[in-house]
Amino acid sequence: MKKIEAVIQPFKLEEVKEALKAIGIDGMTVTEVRGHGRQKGHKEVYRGQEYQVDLLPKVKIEMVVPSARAEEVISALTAAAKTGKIGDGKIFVYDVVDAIRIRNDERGESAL
Amino acid sequence: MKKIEAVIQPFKLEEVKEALKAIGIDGMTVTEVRGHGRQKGHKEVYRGQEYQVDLLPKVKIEMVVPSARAEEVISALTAAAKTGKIGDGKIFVYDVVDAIRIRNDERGESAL
Amino acid sequence: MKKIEAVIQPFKLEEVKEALKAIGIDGMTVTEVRGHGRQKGHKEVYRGQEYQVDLLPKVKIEMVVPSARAEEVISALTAAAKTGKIGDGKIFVYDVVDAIRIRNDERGESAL
Amino acid sequence: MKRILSMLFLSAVLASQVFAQAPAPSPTAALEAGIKSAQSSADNAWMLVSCALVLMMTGPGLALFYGGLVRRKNVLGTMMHSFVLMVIGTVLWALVGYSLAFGEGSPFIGDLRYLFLNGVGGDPNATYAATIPQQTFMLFQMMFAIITPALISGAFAERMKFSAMILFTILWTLVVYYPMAHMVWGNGGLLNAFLGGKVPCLDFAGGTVVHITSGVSALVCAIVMGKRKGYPNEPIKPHSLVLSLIGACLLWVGWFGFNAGSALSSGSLASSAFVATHFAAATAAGGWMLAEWFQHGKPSMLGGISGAVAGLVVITPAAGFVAPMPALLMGFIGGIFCYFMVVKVKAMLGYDDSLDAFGVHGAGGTLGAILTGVFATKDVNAAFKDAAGNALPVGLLEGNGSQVVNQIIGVGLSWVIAGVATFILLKIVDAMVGLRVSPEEETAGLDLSQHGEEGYSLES
Amino acid sequence: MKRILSMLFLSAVLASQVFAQAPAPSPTAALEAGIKSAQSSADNAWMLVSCALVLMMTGPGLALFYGGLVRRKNVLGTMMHSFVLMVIGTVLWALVGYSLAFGEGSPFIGDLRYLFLNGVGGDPNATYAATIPQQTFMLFQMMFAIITPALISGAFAERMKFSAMILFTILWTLVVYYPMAHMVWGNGGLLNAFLGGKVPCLDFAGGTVVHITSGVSALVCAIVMGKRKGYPNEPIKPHSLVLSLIGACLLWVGWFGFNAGSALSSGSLASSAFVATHFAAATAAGGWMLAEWFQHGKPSMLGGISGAVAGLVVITPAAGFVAPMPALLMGFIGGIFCYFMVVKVKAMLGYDDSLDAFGVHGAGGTLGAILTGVFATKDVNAAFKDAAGNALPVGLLEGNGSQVVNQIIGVGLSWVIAGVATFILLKIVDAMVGLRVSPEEETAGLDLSQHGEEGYSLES
Amino acid sequence: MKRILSMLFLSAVLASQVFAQAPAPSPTAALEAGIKSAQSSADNAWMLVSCALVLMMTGPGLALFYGGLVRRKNVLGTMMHSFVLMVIGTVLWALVGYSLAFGEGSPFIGDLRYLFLNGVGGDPNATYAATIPQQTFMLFQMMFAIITPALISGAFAERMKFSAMILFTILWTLVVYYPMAHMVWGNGGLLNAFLGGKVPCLDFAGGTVVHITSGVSALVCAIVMGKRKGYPNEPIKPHSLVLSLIGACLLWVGWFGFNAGSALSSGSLASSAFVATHFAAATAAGGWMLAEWFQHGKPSMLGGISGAVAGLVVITPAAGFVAPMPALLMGFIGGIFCYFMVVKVKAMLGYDDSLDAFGVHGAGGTLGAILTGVFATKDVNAAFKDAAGNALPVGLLEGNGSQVVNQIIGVGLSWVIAGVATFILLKIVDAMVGLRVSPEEETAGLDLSQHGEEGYSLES
Ligand SMILES: Nc1ncnc2c1ncn2[C@@H]1O[C@H](COP(=O)(O)OP(=O)(O)O)[C@@H](O)[C@H]1O
Ligand SMILES: Nc1ncnc2c1ncn2[C@@H]1O[C@H](COP(=O)(O)OP(=O)(O)O)[C@@H](O)[C@H]1O
Ligand SMILES: Nc1ncnc2c1ncn2[C@@H]1O[C@H](COP(=O)(O)OP(=O)(O)O)[C@@H](O)[C@H]1O
Repeated sequence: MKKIEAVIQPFKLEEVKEALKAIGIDGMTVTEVRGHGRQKGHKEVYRGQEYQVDLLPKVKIEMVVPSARAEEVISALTAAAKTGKIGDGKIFVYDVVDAIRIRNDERGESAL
Repeated sequence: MKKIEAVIQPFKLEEVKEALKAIGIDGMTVTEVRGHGRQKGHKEVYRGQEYQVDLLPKVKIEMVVPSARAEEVISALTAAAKTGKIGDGKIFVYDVVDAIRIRNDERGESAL
Repeated sequence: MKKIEAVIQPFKLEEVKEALKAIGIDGMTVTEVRGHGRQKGHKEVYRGQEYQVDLLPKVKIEMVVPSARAEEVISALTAAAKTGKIGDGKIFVYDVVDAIRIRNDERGESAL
Repeated sequence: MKRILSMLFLSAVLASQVFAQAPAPSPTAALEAGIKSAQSSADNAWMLVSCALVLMMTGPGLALFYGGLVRRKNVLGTMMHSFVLMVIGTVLWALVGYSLAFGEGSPFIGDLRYLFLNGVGGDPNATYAATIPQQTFMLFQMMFAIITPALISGAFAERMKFSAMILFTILWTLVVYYPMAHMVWGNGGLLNAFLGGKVPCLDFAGGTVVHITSGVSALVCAIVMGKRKGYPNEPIKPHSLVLSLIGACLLWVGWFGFNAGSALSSGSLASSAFVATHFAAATAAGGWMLAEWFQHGKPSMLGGISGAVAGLVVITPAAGFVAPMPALLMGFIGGIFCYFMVVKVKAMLGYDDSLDAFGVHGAGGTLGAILTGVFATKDVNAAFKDAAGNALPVGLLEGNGSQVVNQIIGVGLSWVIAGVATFILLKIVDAMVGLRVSPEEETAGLDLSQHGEEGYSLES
Repeated sequence: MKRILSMLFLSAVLASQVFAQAPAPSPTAALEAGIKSAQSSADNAWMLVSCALVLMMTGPGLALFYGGLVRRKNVLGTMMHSFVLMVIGTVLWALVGYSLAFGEGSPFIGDLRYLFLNGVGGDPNATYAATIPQQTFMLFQMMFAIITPALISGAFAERMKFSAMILFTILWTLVVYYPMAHMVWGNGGLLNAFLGGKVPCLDFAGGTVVHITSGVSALVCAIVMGKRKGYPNEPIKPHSLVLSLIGACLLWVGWFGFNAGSALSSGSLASSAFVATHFAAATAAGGWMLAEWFQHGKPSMLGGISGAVAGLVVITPAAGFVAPMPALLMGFIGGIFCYFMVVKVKAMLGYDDSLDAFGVHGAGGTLGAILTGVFATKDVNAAFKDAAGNALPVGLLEGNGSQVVNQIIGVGLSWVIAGVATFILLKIVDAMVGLRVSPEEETAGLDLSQHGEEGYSLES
Repeated sequence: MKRILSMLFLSAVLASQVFAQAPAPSPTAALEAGIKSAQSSADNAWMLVSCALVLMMTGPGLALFYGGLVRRKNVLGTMMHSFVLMVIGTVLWALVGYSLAFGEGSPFIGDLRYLFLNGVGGDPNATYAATIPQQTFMLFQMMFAIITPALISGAFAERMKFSAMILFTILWTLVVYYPMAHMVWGNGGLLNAFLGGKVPCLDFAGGTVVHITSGVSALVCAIVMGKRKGYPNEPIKPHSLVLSLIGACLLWVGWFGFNAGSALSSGSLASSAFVATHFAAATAAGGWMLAEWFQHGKPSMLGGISGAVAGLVVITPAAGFVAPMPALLMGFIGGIFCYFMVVKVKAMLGYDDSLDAFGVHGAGGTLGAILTGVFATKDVNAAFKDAAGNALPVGLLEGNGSQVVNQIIGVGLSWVIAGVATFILLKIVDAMVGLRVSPEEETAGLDLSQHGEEGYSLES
């Protein structure tokens, strides 16, 4: 099994979710994160005091999928999340040793 | 070392924490996440506009433990988090290459 | 590629960010988390009802870096995040199978 | 309305010309009319403001105070309890409530002369308030009928079905509030100290009618409905003390309308009640915080605002009868007493009064009603007079011990009526629609399960 | 000012002594002066409070009500729309607005006699309010001129450029509000029912002037500006119904100043308007929630507060003309009608009126203006008199069908003026600075893009 | 109280009958009594409202304004500073404060005649306010004594020990506020322009007494206590500008009670002060936002509300002395001046006045006090009269240059007293309990370290 971890633009979450459902992936966990990278942040001013905000709101999506489906997921995800502009985000892939469904102790891919 | 990553029902957090303390695991990191899976969400209506909310509040618990203790942790965790209903959540296991305790640069299992 | 995952004290975030920029690491994802470990929490009292709060606010920083640079990042990170007091936090290192830049489908280290 | 005014003005002008020629008596009458109008407008100005202030106590005041004390998932459900009473309490009052409370009638309940506010217009009802339009008096009293049942909601917060809450509230208002209001304030009411009650019980602004009834009913609700899931093992923390602070401050400010407005005029009695109200709130907040400081080493914001509300409750029945210094003292005692009730007694007895509606309103109201009989003084309010019209002693400290007895009778009666009626009504409602939400709904929270919406959506 | 007072006091004393000796007529005059002063102080007390209450409706009231309904990233930008009007509306009013609205002049617009508030001082302007300083009257009317354009902002929330909003607001106030205010309330205004208007249209507190103008303009804004990015596909949820509840409650409380204050005195007419206002708000909130209950099985907090505002809108033109029971009914009808407009009609027509400024203010204002012609009664307000000074029937139910016609004419005129003018002004502003923020700015939110700040920074 | 009223009514009736027969003089006296009562009720209505409004400025107004500007972890600790003063300020005032401020006595401090409010009852104190109960006057002035020290807290927010804050506040109130209040407003006070002060300094509602004293003390606090950890390198952002906006709007609305209430009556002077207050707030908000717009290309919500408060501060001493147009101007100047002080000067000098209590209140109060001497006019307030009772010129523009000198003397004296006393008091308190929390506590936040609670618990 592989874990697909994608950091995307918040306003792309809906589209990505749809795209994943479309290919039958509906197990996912979403986290509000802040990201820093090439995309430059913005300036905020409070009573004359300027703050350069370089951590921008992003959304992290984690899916554990059978290794066989990884590429398919990645391309669906990339397609849906892409705007072509800096800040689109990244996808990282990790190996997963095991998965357990708490409800019924199922293990491995059948637990996904 | 292994990383045990569990996504559970928020209202189970207390019980799970107790269960883990009971077996001597007290290093953990908790994150508020939203999850999507088999469990169907709920409907919200604002001035007649209906929204199907399919990302539900979950809590993610991450623990890095010595490989030897992984199974023990998993079963304690599963036992405490289980309600038997859809939505109980998942546990994922990953390999950890190394661990460092920032305070004193200790490394490896002794850093946990 | 390696993923460096650090859980640090929130008030150290700025310093750590600077330290990482200093060595040319500017791709990172930050998450607000709560942590439990050796550091003992605090007591809160509401109308006489006492709560022992043992999950303390922490910040998690994730960076995927070329394996070659892992050590360098770790030491910079450790140096910046260290106060020497319990609660400084941990760093965990994981293997990364692949990385994709959504914007242009670049893969591997060049995507970081 | 502009024409009306200009005409009023014209007639005034004409009048004044008339006077010039007219014979002696005539002008006097005209002048008296003018004075009466000015006096009425002055008192009405303050009373309309008081009406607005007391409504502000319920919404947003109480809604925020209670809403901040519950968990995030129940904030709307809790605020809704206050808000929906601004609807229900108003409609009931307009249709039958005012009449049942303030119509003549038996010592226990009013008659139906004011059904649908029939005959309640711009002229004063001299029995109750000789200088303001009866509509203003009706409005002011309505605001009390709205907030009282809302206070109870603190006891069953985070677990009661919305439909059950509405049903219970309607019945409670009819069966408990209207009769109590009539007994204490209605013409010929059993406990009315000014309009021929058998047992003259002093209650300036609602220690018995408002706080004891709601507080005691709250206790019964807490016991009958049982504890919230996870209480007291799992942490159930206020989700926003900031909201509660806003609410508490608005309650404090609004209470000036509640108590000083109960003078039903803007003369010096209103000022005196205003002073007593503010002083008690301040010392009670201080008392509660000091108690915490001694017990836990830290005074808290929650303690401060809880104390302030407790002090306002304690002074409510006494506001128009006591001098400033006794008010300071009553507040201080009240703050410490309610702290003790909420923090120690509740823990001992182990019932789950979610937001301490009993510990603050029931306990504080009882204490206040009794202390009123102790500290009331004729220097502030010559409540009782002898045949010759000389002011008689009012409170215990002035030598009128019997007053304390009368106060205790009033308190006892309120306890019994509120307690018994609430128990029966809860059983009825439970039989009809069920009191509690399902465990799943309770876990999900009232906002989603009862109203299909969320209090906050902070995701960016 | 203390000297002034003590002198006033002295003179009073002296006067009284004088009276002792002086001949008959003299004292009378002095007494009348005293009565006039007391009456004026009484009415002024209520009117100053009303001014404060109506300002409170805009800030924080409306700012919170609207601010809570938008997404987190637009909360400041949305509140700013209300706040900046407390600046713009004030300055415009002081310089030219009061004069254009209330100066004598044509049936359509006032003249410049009060330019820079020239001659607007402590003496009453008997034409409009004979018992209060003209400055108070000016203040009170100014608060209306502030909130009206702020109401429109609900329609273009989350997407309008701040510079464009300011420009549009200034022009709209000059071109739509001042003329409408003059026509309905100004001396000699075309629709003024009391000061020689050709078409006597009854509008007690602004059904046409405030709500129809803002509501209809809102509709035009929504259509001209187009939908928000992602609407209606992506979820666009209120980020904090808690803020909206606070705002709605403050609107409710403030509305007592708005409507009862429109009596321009604190007599029984103010009380009557207060009753009508509160009753309609309550039943409208109830009506909206019941509609939801039937349709979705759950009444919501958002529904309750939306209904309350709708009821307040509907009763605004009628507040000083209708009896309590009709007010209850008007509110109920209004709550259900606006629910239908917001939930069904908007969905059908598919325009994006972000916060339903049209569905509530446009629709509710229109309904209220017409129903005023139906339920107005001489028992509450003898608006029309015959030569002999006998009150004539006012509303349809009293047999004066023509009034409904007049109301409809007033409504129609308001619709046309607001609709046409708004459309033209938007085109002008668009040409000058552009109406909408860029897609990137819209995605980032107005707070960052227009004001360079964030509403909340909750990271610990 | 109901009996009282009905009796009052009865007597009125009887009286009127009497008049019918009685000889000339008798009725006149009775009528004058009636007029006096009506006038008093009218003024008292407005003053009671003003008392409520000014308390609302502190809680929730200032608590929210300041609370929103700090970091999440300090929100309760910051709001507590305002809240606890509603306790401390009240108790001190009741025991000794009113007497020290308004008792006769030396030019510098009052005597103890009103100790424990002895003799402060329903009758007016003609020296200060001839038409309202002295209790009302006492209440109104108390609200000022509560908010003034609360304003200082903006300077030491996020780092002061709670115990130290309480100790300092008590001492400061005794040593700085009561004397200053006596000097400017007390009978025989050194600077009292109306009651025999040597240096007649005009301060209508507290430019010197309230704003300069608190603002200058704030500066000293900021310097003595040192910077917050991480300031100015780490970002220290307001955690909720939404709360600050609510607070600022409530301050704005409450300020009508503060300034217009300082007329101590509801006549035309109150209206005039109301106008000046609102106008200055509006143009100052506009001025500050424009300054931002020029400097950063974006006007901000924080700028708008900061400007509004600055304008309210600037107009405070002038409210009852200046005409509307000068008020517009004063506000605009004030908004830009305070922007400059907060944004430029503070940065230059580098002290850490956390919430700019000095930049707004100290700077604004100083500017306002001086401009009062420039724009004050006899047309609004005939402050000075010659023997023949003819109004003399008041401000510089009317040709009374000496007034500016007097204003400057008053300003200077306030600066010195506040500055010196605050420095000494801080040293004393530091020696007794220590001023600052530990670095660990500062990192954890005041909410947890000082009060053992959290502002928000938003985890679902
Ligand atoms: N090396 C990295 N490790 C972890 N997260 C990263 C890394 N690089 C980028 N990110 C995440 O991806 C987001 C987008 O990256 P950025 O460089 O700004 O745009 P792009 O991916 O288009 O080059 C960042 O905000 C950050 O959250
Ligand atoms: N394949 C997956 N990858 C990541 N997270 C998942 C995956 N499947 C489920 N989850 C997480 O587990 C939660 C519970 O899963 P769900 O299917 O709803 O119930 P159950 O685990 O009982 O079948 C989801 O809300 C989601 O957060
Ligand atoms: N085994 C672990 N797995 C995951 N997170 C951990 C683990 N141990 C510690 N942490 C995280 O690191 C934080 C600091 O750890 P703690 O033991 O309190 O201090 P120290 O690292 O100085 O010993 C914890 O709050 C928790 O978030």
